[in-house]
Amino acid sequence: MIDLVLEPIDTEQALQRVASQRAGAAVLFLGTTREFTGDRRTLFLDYECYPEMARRKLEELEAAARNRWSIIECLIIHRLGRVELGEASVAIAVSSAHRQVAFEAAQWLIDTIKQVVPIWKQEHWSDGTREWVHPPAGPPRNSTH
Amino acid sequence: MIDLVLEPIDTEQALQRVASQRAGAAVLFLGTTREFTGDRRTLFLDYECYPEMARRKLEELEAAARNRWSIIECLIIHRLGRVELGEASVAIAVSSAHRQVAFEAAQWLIDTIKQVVPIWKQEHWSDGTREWVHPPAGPPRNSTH
Amino acid sequence: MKLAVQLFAGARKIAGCDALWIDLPDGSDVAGLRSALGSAHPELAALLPAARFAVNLEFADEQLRLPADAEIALIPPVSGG
Amino acid sequence: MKLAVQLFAGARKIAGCDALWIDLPDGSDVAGLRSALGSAHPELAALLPAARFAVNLEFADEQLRLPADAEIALIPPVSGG
Repeated sequence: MIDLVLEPIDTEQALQRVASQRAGAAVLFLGTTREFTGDRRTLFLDYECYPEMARRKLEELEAAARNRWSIIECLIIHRLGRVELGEASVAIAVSSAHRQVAFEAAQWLIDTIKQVVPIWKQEHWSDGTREWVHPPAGPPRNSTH
Repeated sequence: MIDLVLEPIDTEQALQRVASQRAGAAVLFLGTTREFTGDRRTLFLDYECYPEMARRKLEELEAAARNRWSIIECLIIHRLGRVELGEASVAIAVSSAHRQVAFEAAQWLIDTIKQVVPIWKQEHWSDGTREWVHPPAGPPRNSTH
Repeated sequence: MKLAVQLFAGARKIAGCDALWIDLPDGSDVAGLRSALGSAHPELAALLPAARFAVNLEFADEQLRLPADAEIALIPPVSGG
Repeated sequence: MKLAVQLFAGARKIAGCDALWIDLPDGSDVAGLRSALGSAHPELAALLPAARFAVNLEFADEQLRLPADAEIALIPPVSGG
């Protein structure tokens, strides 16, 4: 299941959507906005995407994860627009019969989302400047999460 | 933070308790009750513990995780008493600046809890029988989660 | 052929618009598009080497020939998650 | 010395009580306790080999000498989580 949303992520609901009486484990990952990057203070973030492609890529990743692991349910939610400090920009919930699967799949999903899904964030710094974040190619060296 | 509780686990509150504006990631693990173990159907579970030692062991594990990883906040909640199908018997929430830490610490905590914390579950089967679960020594071969 | 290239994030900000039109010989590939875009819009040159192109919602190899009706987007390094 | 051994879960069910008293020579170690408990309560014999003992809330080695005032518990394989 894939959601691109403008409102804060309802984590309780996300967990309910992956709940199953066949599940022995659920893993929820939240990527949240840090206030400080080194000495610079973030006021808030602003997320933009290429909507049709972002949705397609997220669906491909869910399908790939389901193909690779014995997942029961899988939900990926990404925020768009303004995200306040401390709020989650992304939530990944995975349920499975055995816990190793849920951990591995959730981790693979967030790692891969950060590489291939056309979503970008703009930092709004406390000095009033703003900046689109375009990490160096390849696995990011200074990942925010 | 350690909680041994008789009531259902409030996952929203658990995530709030580990939230921090220094965190870039939060991982929540839930261990939930599966309805079927092979062909046998579970009606519900009943958890018992050695209270003073269970609490001490959980605190030791939290301290060990904080020592090994750069954790911001860490919360372990374990249910006692009757746990219904689909409900979580255990919740582990970890926040950290970078996601790898939260994933690794949460996974290590649940793996280790299952080996060293004096808590036991009793299966209540649909045929009316009940059974304390005492897995073979060493890493369990048939883990429930 | 004349192709529209959708822009996002830093590329959109630099160009000051959501899309650019670019003239290319029929049968051009993605490498040709990359080079033509850099020549026509030197302000994008710093961003282009690390950017990918999407053709019909899929990341495209440099050798991919561009259909005349392709939906094309310039994808600077992503920062979702 | 006379020591109380707390029981939990399957051990409590088998013994039918929360704790057992066991008589041991002064200076006995955990191995001595394990052996004496199996002799005095053969119904626990099947459970004992995989069980650990906790002494004052810590898992104890077989060689640990038991203080006369120790809090002792029989810890069958755990199944929390």
